[in-house]
Order: sequence, then C-alpha cells, then structure tokens
Amino acid sequence: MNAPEPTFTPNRMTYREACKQALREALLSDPRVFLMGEDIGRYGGCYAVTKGLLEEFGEERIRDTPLSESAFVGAGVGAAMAGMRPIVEIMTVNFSLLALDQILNNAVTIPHMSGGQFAIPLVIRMATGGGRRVAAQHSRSLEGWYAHIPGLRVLTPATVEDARFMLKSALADPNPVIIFEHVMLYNMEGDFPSDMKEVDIARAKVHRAGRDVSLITYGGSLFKALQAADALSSEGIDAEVIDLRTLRPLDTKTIIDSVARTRRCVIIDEGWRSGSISAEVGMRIAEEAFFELDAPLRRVCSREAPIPYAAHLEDACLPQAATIVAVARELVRPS
Amino acid sequence: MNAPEPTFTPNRMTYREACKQALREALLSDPRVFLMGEDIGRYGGCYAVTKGLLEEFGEERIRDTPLSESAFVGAGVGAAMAGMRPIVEIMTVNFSLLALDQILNNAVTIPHMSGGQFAIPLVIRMATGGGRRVAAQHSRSLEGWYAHIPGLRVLTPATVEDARFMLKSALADPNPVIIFEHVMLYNMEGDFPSDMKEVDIARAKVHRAGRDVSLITYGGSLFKALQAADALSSEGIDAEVIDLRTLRPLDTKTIIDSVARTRRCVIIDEGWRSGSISAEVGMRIAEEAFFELDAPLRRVCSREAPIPYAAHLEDACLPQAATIVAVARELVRPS
Amino acid sequence: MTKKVYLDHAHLLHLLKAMIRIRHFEAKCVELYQAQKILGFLHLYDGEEAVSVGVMEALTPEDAIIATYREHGQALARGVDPKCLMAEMMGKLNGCCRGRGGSMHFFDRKRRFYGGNAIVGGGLPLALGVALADKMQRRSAVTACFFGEGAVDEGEFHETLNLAKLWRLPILFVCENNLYSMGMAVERAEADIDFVHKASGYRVAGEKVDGMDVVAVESAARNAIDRIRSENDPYFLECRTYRFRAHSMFDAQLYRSKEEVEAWRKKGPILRFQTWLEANRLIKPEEIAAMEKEIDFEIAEAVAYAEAGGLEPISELERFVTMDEVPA
Amino acid sequence: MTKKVYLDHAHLLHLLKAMIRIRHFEAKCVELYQAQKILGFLHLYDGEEAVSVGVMEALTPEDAIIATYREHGQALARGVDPKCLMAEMMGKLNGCCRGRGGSMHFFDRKRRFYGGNAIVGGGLPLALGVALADKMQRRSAVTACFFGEGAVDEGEFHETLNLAKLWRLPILFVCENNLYSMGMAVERAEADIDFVHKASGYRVAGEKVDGMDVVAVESAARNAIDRIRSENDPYFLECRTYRFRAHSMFDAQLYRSKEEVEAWRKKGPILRFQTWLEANRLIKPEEIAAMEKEIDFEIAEAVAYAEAGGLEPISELERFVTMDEVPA
Ligand SMILES: Cc1ncc(C[n+]2csc(CCOP(=O)(O)OP(=O)(O)O)c2C)c(N)n1
Ligand SMILES: Cc1ncc(C[n+]2csc(CCOP(=O)(O)OP(=O)(O)O)c2C)c(N)n1
Ligand SMILES: [Mg+2]
Ligand SMILES: [Mg+2]
Repeated sequence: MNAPEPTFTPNRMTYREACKQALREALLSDPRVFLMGEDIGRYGGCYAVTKGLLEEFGEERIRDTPLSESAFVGAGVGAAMAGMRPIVEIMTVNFSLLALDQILNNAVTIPHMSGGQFAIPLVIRMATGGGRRVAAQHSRSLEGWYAHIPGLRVLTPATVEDARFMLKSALADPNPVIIFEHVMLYNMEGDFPSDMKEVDIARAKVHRAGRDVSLITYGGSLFKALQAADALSSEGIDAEVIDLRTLRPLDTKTIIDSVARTRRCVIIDEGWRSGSISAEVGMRIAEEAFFELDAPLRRVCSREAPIPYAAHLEDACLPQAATIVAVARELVRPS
Repeated sequence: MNAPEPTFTPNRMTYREACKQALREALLSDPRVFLMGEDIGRYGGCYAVTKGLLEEFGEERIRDTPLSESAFVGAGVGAAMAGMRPIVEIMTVNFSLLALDQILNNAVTIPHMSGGQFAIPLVIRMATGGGRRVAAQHSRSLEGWYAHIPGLRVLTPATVEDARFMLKSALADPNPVIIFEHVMLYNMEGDFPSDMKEVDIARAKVHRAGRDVSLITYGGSLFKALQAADALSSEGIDAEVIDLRTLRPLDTKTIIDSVARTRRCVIIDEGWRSGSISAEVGMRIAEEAFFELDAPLRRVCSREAPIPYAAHLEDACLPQAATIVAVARELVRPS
Repeated sequence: MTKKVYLDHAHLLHLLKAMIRIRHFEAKCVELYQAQKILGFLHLYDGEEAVSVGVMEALTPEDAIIATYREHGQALARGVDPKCLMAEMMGKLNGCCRGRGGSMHFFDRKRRFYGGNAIVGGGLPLALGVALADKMQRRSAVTACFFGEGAVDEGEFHETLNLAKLWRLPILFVCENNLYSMGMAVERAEADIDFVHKASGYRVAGEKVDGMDVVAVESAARNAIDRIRSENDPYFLECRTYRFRAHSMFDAQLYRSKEEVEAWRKKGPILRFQTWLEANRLIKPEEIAAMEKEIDFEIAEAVAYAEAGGLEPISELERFVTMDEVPA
Repeated sequence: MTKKVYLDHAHLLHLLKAMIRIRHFEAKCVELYQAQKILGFLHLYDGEEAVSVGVMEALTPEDAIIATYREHGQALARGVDPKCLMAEMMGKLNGCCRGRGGSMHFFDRKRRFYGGNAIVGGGLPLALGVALADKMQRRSAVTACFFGEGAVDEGEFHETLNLAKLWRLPILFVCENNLYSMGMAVERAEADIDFVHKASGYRVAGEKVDGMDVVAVESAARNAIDRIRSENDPYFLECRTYRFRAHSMFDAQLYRSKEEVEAWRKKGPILRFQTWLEANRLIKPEEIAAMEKEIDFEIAEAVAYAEAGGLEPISELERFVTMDEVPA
C-alpha cells in the first residue's frame, strides 16, 4: 500500500517573513489598508518586517512617520473613523506609552461614547519583550496593560502560523486591535499548511495535551513552556501547554477546561508579576474553577525590576524553562 | 468617679482640607519641597486643594505649569535627581497617560539602571475615579496600572486621616510615590486624634473586624464596602472590611491573615475587572492561602466599558454597596 | 487676494441668528444645570460665538470637524440638531450619543462632526487621520480642527502641525484663543504668544483674526479654506476671543478681575454685530424680536424633546464597547 | 560679541586628543561587539566627535549633562573614566552602572552626567528639572541637554522648550543634527528644517554651528554659556554633523548612498582639524603618534579593566529597584 498522499505542502518561513506576507496580503486585498510608522519605508523596518513594501506599494500606502508616536497613532484613529483601514507600527511597546492617551482616550472610547456612531477599525503592531540585551527602556512586556482595556482586542502571535494569519482576523474586526510580536521570535522558522487561509483568534490553543499540570502562557514564553514540558515528561510528569494567543478577550473556557482536567496550573508570563495578565488568568481560575483545583495556583513571571543589560542578569530576570520545570514539579510532587 | 479624661481632642476636617494641610506642612518643614502642576496656583487647584498656597509660599514654590504633562512630570523627575523634593500634581489620572513615559521609563528606571547612583524622591498626586458625571475620558481608575510598576509606591488614602498624613510618609520615601485621591472624597468630613503625627503606610487597615467574609478594597470604594458590611450585619453576616491603603507594595500578610480567619473573600475595585489590581489580590490569595479558602474568590469591579455620562448608567458601571452585599451573601449562604 | 464675504441681508440675519442661538441655548443649559438636570462639567462658549459661526460658514457638508469639550457652539453652528444636543446633556437615550457623552462629547456622524474631546490637545492627532483619509480617498474635503490656546502647549500640537505640513493635509487649524486655559493666562503659559509665528516653525501659514467679529472670522475662514484647497496645505487661524463666564461650573475666577470681564463683554460678538447691523439699518428691531422668539421656541422644543426622552436601558451598557460592524 | 577660544598649543592638542580618544574607543567597541563581548545596541558617534568635545570644553564640573543613547562621545568628552564605560559595555560589575545600563545608559553622578537615555526625547524634560533644581538651590550651573534632530519631532521637545523659556532656566540645548534619525532624512521628518527658527517659536535664542569644526563648536558653546548666564535664559545650539556609520549595529543603510557617506567622511572632524593643525605646523607628526599611543594604551587599560571585572551577583538583581536612601 502506498503512503497516504499528503493533503498539503508545508509552508516554511521565518516569523518575520510571515509578518511581512500578512502585511502584503492585507495591502493587496484592500485598497483602504495602509501602513504608518517610524522607519517602515526607506529603512525597511527596524526589524526588517516591512522591507520591500515601500518599493512595491509606494509612499502613499507605506508612510514613514517622524518620531511622533502620539500624533501618528492618533492619525490612525482618525483615519479609521473616516473610512480607512490603517495598520500602524509602533517600533516597540516601550514607545507606545507616548501614544497611550490616543489609544485609551480616543481609540477605544469613541465607539462607545458616540453611541455606536463610529467604529475604529485600526490595527497597531508592536514588538515586545526582552532577551536582546538592550536594557530596561527597551525590554518591557506591557501586554497585560493593554489587556486591561475594554474595547481593545489584544493578539500575541507566538507561532509562524499566527504571525501569518492573525493580521487578517485583526483587519476583519471593526474594533482597534493590538498585535504584539515578541522580539525574540522574528528569526524563528516554522511551517503551516499551504492551503491554510486563516486562524481562529477566538480560541486559545492547546499546543500539547497533558494530564498532570497545565502550563498556560503566550507570546515568547510559549517555547520556554514547551521546553519545560519536554523536560518534565522525562521526569514522568505530563504537562499540558496552552498558548492564550488572544489576551483580550481571554478564552476562559479553554483555560478552565484544561485546569479541570489537570487540576494544577502554572501561568508563565514575561510581564512583571504584580498586576500582570497572569494574575487575571489565575483569578479567573480561582473564581470559576475553584473546586477543580488540587493545589495552589503558581506563576512564573519576570522579576520585578527594570531589565538589566548584562546577559546573566537579564536571563535571571526573564522566565526560563528551568524555573517552569521546578515550579511545576513542586506542584505535582510537593517536596 | 469622673469620666476618663479624653487623651486627645478630635480634629475634624474635610478630605480636601486634609490634603491641603499635608501640603502646607511639607512646604513648611522642608525648603526643598515645591509644588508643580496645572492651575495649582492662581486658580487655586482644580479641586481647590491648593487654594491659598500660592499666596503663602510664592510663585517659586507653587509653580503653575502650562498644559504639558510629559514635560512637567519629567521636570519633577529631574529636579528630584538634582536634590529637590518636588510634589507634582496631575489634575486627574486620565491625563497621566501623557506623562507615563516619564514615570515608567525615567522615574522608576533610573535608580536601578544607574546602579543606585540616583534616587528619585518624587511625589505625584492625582485625582482618580468616577461618580461625578463627567463621562469616559474623565472618570477612569487606573491605580492598578501604576501598581504594576516596580520601583513605585502607590498610595490610595481613603480616609481624612490618611489624606492628612500619607504625604509625609511619601516624602520620607527616597523613591517615586504616587498618591491617588478619589474625586468623590474631597468633600467628605472625618476626624483623627489631634496628637496624631503620622500614619504607617506599610500596613493595610482592618476597618471593621468580622468572621464570615473579608471585603477587601481601597480608595473611594471603602465606604461602599463599609455600607455593605452594615447591611450584611443586619442579615446576620459578619463582614470584615480591609482598606489596602497601599497598592504597591501590597500588604499581603494582612490580606492573608484576614482570609485565613474568614475563609471567604470579596475584592472590591473601581478599576475594570480584567487585569485589575483586584486580580492581583485574588491571585495572591490563591497562591498563598489556597488551603484556607472555603469558597471561590469573588470580585466586584467596574463594568468593562467606558464610563458613560448619564447618571443611571454611571451608577450601574461602578461598584455599589448593593452588589457587594449580594455577592458576599451568595458566598456565605450559597443559594 | 482677500475674499469678501457676500453680505446680503439674509446672510447677515443668518449669522446673527446662529450666534444668538448658541447664546440662548447655553443660557438654558445653565438653568438646567442649576436645576440639576444637566450634570458634570459644563463649559460655556459665551463670548466666543463668532468663532464657530464664522468658521462653519466657510465649510461645506463634506468637510469634517474636530471639536473640543467647549463644543456647544461648534456643534450648533455646524447645524447639529439642538434637540439631540439638549437630550444628550440631559443624559437621555434620544441624545446625540444616547446620553453617554454629555456636554463634552457631542458626536454627529452625518454632519462629519468627529466629536467633542475632553483631553486637551487630544483631538489634534485625530484631525490628521480624518484629513488623511479624505485625501487618500480623493475627497476634496477640509478638516476644521478646533482647539483652545491651552492645547498649543501640549506636545500633540507640535507633532500634529509638523505632520500636517509634511503630508500636506487639508486641515484648517482653528485656535480659539480666549486668553485663558482654566486659570492660566496665555502669557503665563506660553513663552511666545505669537501663534502665527509658532505655526511658521512648521511652515504652516496662518493669520490672526478678531474672533469677536463674526464677519472677519467668516472672511478669514473662507480665504483659509480656499488657500488650503488651492495650495494643498494646512492653514492656521488664530481667533482672538474671550470667555465671559467661568471655565466650567466650578470656578471662582480668582485669576482675573471683574473689570477685565466687563471690558470684554462690551466687545462681545453679538452685541457688536447687532449694534452694527442696527446702526447701519441692516436689521429692524422687529426682525430681531422675531428671531429671538423663533430661537427660544426652538430651544423650548429641544428641552421638551429632551425631557420626553427615555433613559438608555442598563442592559445596553456594554453595547458598542466593541462594535459588530463598521457603520456604513 | 563673539568670544574667541584661546587656542594655545596645549588646548589644540587637548581637543584633538579628546576626539581621537572617542574614535579609537569606539573602534575598539566594534571589535568587542564582533567578538560578542558587547551586546545589544551599539550606536557609534563616529563623525560627530567635534560636537561633544567642543561643547564639553565650555562646561565646568558644576554643570550638568543630559545625554542620549549615542553617548560614548558625550561621556568621554565629559571626562567619565573610559575604564568604567568599557566595563559597563561589557556588562561588568565594575562598569559605571554595574553592567545594568550598557552602551545606551551611562550615568556618572560625580560628573553630573545624568544619563544616557534610550527613549528619543526622553531626556529633554529631565533637563528642565535638573536646571530648575540648580536654579532653586541658587547654584549657577548650566545644564547641557543633548539630543538628536529626530527628538525635535517629539512633543517633549516642544513642551520642554516652552517651559525652559517660561521659567528662564539655564539650559543649553544641543541638537546633534546628523541629518538622519535612523533611516529618516531630516527633510522627510521635519516640515521646517530651520531649527533656530523653530526655537524662536518659544523665544529661545539660538544659532547653527558647523558641528564638524571642533573650534567652532567650542566657541559657539562658550558664547552660549556666557549668554545663558548673563541673560538668565536657555539657548539653542544646532550642531550640523554626520554619522559615518550605521545607526546601530543592525542597519543596512538602504536610505543613503555610499557616495554621500564618503563625501562627508572627507569633512570629518578629526581629519579636518588634524590636517589644519599639520598645515599650520601647530602639531608635529611625532606628537600625534605619541598621542595615539597614549590613547591606545588608555583603551587597552580600559579593556583589561573590563575583562578583569566580575559580574554582578544575581542575588543583587533587585537591589536599587527601590532605594534605601537618597545618595548624598
Ligand atoms: C491633557 C489634559 N490636561 C488637563 C486637562 C484639564 N483641563 C480641562 S480644560 C483645561 C484648559 C484648556 O484651555 P484651552 O485649551 O485654552 O481651552 P478653553 O477652555 O480656554 O476653551 C484644562 C487644563 C484636560 N482636560 N486634559
Ligand atoms: C520614543 C522613541 N521612538 C522610537 C525610538 C527608536 N529609535 C531609536 S534611535 C531613533 C532615531 C533617533 O534619531 P535622532 O534623534 O536624530 O538621533 P541620532 O540617532 O541620529 O543620533 C529611533 C527612531 C526610540 N528609541 N524612542
Ligand atoms: Mg483658552
Ligand atoms: Mg539624527
């Protein structure tokens, strides 16, 4: 008998390339889509994501902006109100503080406050996270802050597949959407079915099923969690790994279902511990699945400090697979 | 036998007056202290807190600023680095977004990143909260965001006593401190012992002891929780009410001790539910007092929407005593 | 070449009426505020009517407006229905924003009225986007962006003017310079109070106009709009004006003298225009009386409409937190 | 009246040496970066040496400095010990910030060096505060605030210049205009590239100086500082310069031609000054050789010091997240 015909040819590319293809697709399929941001054009994008797009689509649709985060994000809000589908790039989440007023006071407020007269179909992409030895002001993970804002959708593509297709879902949403791309992922390669056209952003994804403990995470920490799960499995502990994918609205059901099966949970989050999105995930479990739990909830987060430059200190600040293993092991087999 | 001599004469004043007296005391006792902010001088303060201080202390120490939140908060950071003790007023937390970069990227980062060469003894006061019918852009409660930031101390005086004395502790702290004054409290009267000189900001306060359920809250919601506790007591439910007072660092011990006694907990927070400081309080309990709990954790937060102008809608958005009562009752006597 | 405003009788009456409408509408608002039917903040435009009325005359229905929290005048002059505005201020479902926005947040999609904004300077970046969208969609519309002189101090002003010029966006920047931002006198807040010079730091052309003279404002606005369309460039208009009342309803006005206010009142835009019309026999006393009667009737209707309005059901509180679709 | 720089032989040698020190120090940094001993971002000052060297000459030890993330030059010219800088870049405990800041975040309290800042424009408001503190404490110090021309686009520039003038703060604004902010050419980012004119929009006086001419920069800075002290006012200095290398270590330089860079290299501040000194027989070849030898020795020492440095113990990671006291 022959081997079964493969139903698809795998598509292999870097996360960076996936982001770029998603942008190209958006620009090609909707004339209302345009890009704005610092150095996305001539420079080719600070992470080279937009390289080549200026040449292909021209200055009208690939708009280099001056260093004016508040103004050009606000311009995105206004353009979305007036019929366009802007995709704004803020180089990194660290600089997004300068634009936060426009995001919170305008983008997410106007639809509701105007009584539904205006929608703001705006997509904002930003890089996030640490690990690049660029010190405190360039290494923050503030996804949790954004996930606090009603009216916003917050996406954290961790896989090449999600980087390739989440943008499409974001553009289909009539509301402001933030896409966080973790800086350590751009060079990562991955594949997806070549006949794949879209992803479902409503659901968290169980990347690995397991019986003993749920490791719940998102973004750049996903791979640390998967690594930890491998290590745990060699110790006979069967960990389930969940990628939240969308931080707002949270897919509480997938979380609760997993914890109901495993009865133990570790949440891994590159944000600072206190007041993080991991607290929210934990609290949801404590509210809705309290009687399912056999052990206290646990978190592995970044140390509560500005992230230092020195490599050994930065590594010690960020969540690492070894810590996840230790915390999960202690939960399953208390010493 | 005579009635015992009173050991103190009670001091009675409004919360507004208490804030002002605290500022006066600070200005009188340390020449390095000065005030900066919009309309704190000639106008007398948008909530009349600083009225009269310009006349008393002059333009050098009571500095009216232009509408430039980023610049004058940053100026506060710089002045603190160079030997002053600035007290900066941002009219309300809503406008603080414009200054967030200076707070996060400079004020709390420089001491650590410079290897301890510089401290930033800066106090920032801002009004917060809803209830004044001033719609979404003026009614936010973002205390939880600030409580996420390592290096910051976050104070939420809810009583006249705390309004009067927390500033002194804030100024004694060599680190940046944010003081949130809830807008609905300024007209509230209260008293404190006339020989009182300071308060301890390290501890949360048990305002009312109780056996059946812990109501944990802070700021403007304290009085709603106390009201709820009264109502509950008439139903025979004995609620303990805790005022967190300091949102960062959290006094976890007082929280855990209370929950260990009552075994049930409702957290009341005017912030939006998802990703709020109430999630952190809950998660701490789930991590550290899991085996003490007899029931799931519960929260009463603001509805996840921009706060509307219309009174009935605003009231429906914000936590109310009736909701607290209902949630607490259901916890203690599940239907 | 300066464009003359065509001052036929109907137009003169129209200008006067538009200003009186705002004045009377706001007088009624104050009453309703005292009766606690309007709550929260209430920022009156009293004294500044000529600015909005003059500027709006120069706009077509295709043009867009970005307003401030002091936008009663801006909205009325734009032709937004006073009924919906009054209902909005009374927090009713039949208000222009279902009662969610109140006095500071009027929106009217049909009239391209992109909202009152209560963050000082917060509307400026929005103007960039609306104008850019129009430009990219090959519409010839102009965006009129209103802001107080206090907003000039915010970084958003700087970033916005630079981008507007760089991208050659059709924006009319309307600076309502009423000399105070709350209690802060403009010369205490700005190192340079020559705003037209400041705008030149972005190569944005501009001029200063007497904002107490409705005809001068209209004329300047018409010229500005022509220039924006022909030169394909933004333009900056500083309208010198004065607010006769308190900043909002909570303001002891410690920062200015009664005499100063009185002196300005004598230069008031309605008083001045009406006196001029009368002196030149361009209007008859009975025309004014009839006009005021009409306006007061309109306002009474607005109040009745608002009073009759229902409240948004609490069950709909979360509606539009996220939109299900982009309104067509 | 323009103040002449006193150009004695020792001073000329000192200026040249200060520039060569920066150039060689950075050349070593590139090597160490390639060897992965320096990590993260590395923004070279190559080509811009005359700016820092010239400006710092005009400052006294009492004056304060606010730097950028391109601050190797700013720190070395200020006299911060190269050893501590090199160790900082190698992430060592004996670095000026214990290895926590790296290339973009040099701090030196003793030299009133208030830090490199990696948020574009983020240092400008700090300058206000430092200058205000000095003024309120009756110190006669000046604060020199460095920033790239890209920072001019941020709202912080606008707010800061306004406040500096309003409060008459002794700040020397040093705009390092190297014509690009990353890949953004200045004329694509700024509607008006006449920065001195822009500064006049805040009534801040200023001038443009050839940032490739160290003597011109020193002279302009001395005049500026004198003026700041005598007029009790801020001053704006635009230094026209050019960065010879990539923005940081990851930059394909798609936005400019090799020819453009080559043409600027010929105008390089070291080349130009040294050629002039040689042509005028103000320096002997052997003096230059000796100087370079000394510098290279200094740098070798710095590297050795850095290599010998230990790592901060991980147990101290949270130290200084909050301070126990304000350092004296
Ligand atoms: C960013 C911000 N800071 C502060 C305030 C508080 N505030 C409201 S109105 C106002 C004065 C604004 O003055 P101006 O722009 O001149 O407008 P005017 O009220 O004179 O029409 C202030 C300080 C605000 N709404 N937004
Ligand atoms: C607020 C902010 N936005 C964006 C960046 C990313 N960035 C770093 S340097 C730079 C260019 C700055 O140019 P300029 O101010 O001219 O200084 P130069 O690098 O030319 O010395 C950019 C865009 C940043 N660090 N901060
Ligand atoms: Mg004003
Ligand atoms: Mg530059």
